[in-house]
Amino acid sequence: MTVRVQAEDFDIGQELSKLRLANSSIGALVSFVGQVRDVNDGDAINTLTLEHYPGMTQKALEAIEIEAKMRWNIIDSLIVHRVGIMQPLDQIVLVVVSGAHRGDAFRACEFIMDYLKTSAPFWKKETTSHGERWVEAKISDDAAKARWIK
Amino acid sequence: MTVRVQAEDFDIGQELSKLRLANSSIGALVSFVGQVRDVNDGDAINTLTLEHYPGMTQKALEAIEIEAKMRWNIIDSLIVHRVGIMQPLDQIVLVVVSGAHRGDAFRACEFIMDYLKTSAPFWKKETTSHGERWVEAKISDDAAKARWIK
Amino acid sequence: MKIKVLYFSRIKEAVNYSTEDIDLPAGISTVTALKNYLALRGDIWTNLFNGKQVVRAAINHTLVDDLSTINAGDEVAFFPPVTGG
Amino acid sequence: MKIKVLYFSRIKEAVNYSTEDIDLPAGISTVTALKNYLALRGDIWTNLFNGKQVVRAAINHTLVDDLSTINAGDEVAFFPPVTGG
Repeated sequence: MTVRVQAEDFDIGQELSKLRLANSSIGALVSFVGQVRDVNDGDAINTLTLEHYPGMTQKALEAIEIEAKMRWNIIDSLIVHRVGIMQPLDQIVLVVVSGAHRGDAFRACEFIMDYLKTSAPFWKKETTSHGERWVEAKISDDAAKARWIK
Repeated sequence: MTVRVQAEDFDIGQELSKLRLANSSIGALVSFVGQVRDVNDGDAINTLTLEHYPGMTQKALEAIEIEAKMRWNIIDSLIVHRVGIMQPLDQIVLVVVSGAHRGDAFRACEFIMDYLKTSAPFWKKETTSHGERWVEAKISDDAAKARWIK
Repeated sequence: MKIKVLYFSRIKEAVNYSTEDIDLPAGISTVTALKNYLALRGDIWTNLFNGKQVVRAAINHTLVDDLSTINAGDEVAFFPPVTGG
Repeated sequence: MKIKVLYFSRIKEAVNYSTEDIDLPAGISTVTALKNYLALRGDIWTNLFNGKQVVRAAINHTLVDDLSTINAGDEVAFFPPVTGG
């Protein structure tokens, strides 16, 4: 299980290969990539800035990975989350989960994303032609997380 | 929507980038990679041969993509499935789904895999130290597909 | 009526060829009827098509169930449950 | 007791700084009590911490709810609902 928070972009193919080739009992890899969209709430996006809480981020993401590993039969997981200034079509986040079989890998990958969206200390600020604004948290993200609560 | 059935390996990073950069309203990409495991049913696997029904495969996979696109709000999808002889750690299949938001992309990607496993005309034959054997279809795959039946 | 029949995977290996042209007698017009007709060939054919093994069918490249109708010129394929992915 | 308080995102911008050391009076020992204490500063502080806005809290890098206890030396962070991913 690995967590990286970084300003630099990441190479999905390279990250996936590393996980994939690390264990020959892996039969399934599910991955999620989030990217900056060109329009949000009806406005064209110029830049997106990701702020985070450096002391807490790593710990929060690791806790999510541990929870996923306890809930499902998976082999490994990776979270890479970027911070700093980005533009439309830039990659923001990568989550990869490997396992023997696909069901648990799908479940764990979506779980990690739903928790990351609601529990990891990141905040997005957009610049549009109207100026800067902080992105509001979405009710739909809380609902997505609530599905997993036992 | 794209389907490719091929003997050659594929480059996940390249395939994902192509989909990702094609449309700046994409916010989420979910992908699945299946690879050959080193052990199946307790025996070490030397090779895995994928046979298919050439006249039907492309059509069956395209029908699955169309169904996914009708059921969920997704932007694009890609299925690459290899045929021929493979070895442990080789990639067998890639499914990528892009969309504005993650929920529908997760759902559509898993749907495509579940239908591919039960409706696309591929058959696996393994060689182990005991010789050759055809891989049996799994009840769990039928159950996975049944979840989606409306 | 004349049809083309294809076999795949372990069924192809069992019958030892992959395709044949068959001129069906009148009255053989569904997948079940064709399976029963093939089972009459005896031996391995009986084993495969007497209904004790799961044999899936496609007509003209579409998965069908056993009640489906076969028409002249159709390509009918028989194979075990699929195991791709 | 002495604690460290951190602010992030729009809360940091509103109060115009990101961190401060506070020596809490006796009796202020939960997140809610600390929020109420900060709200007494008036103006923007009242706006932020009077309970009308959702302000999340973490103690020592763990998300907590408002009933959680604060101890001497803790790092308490306040921020709006998170929006990463």
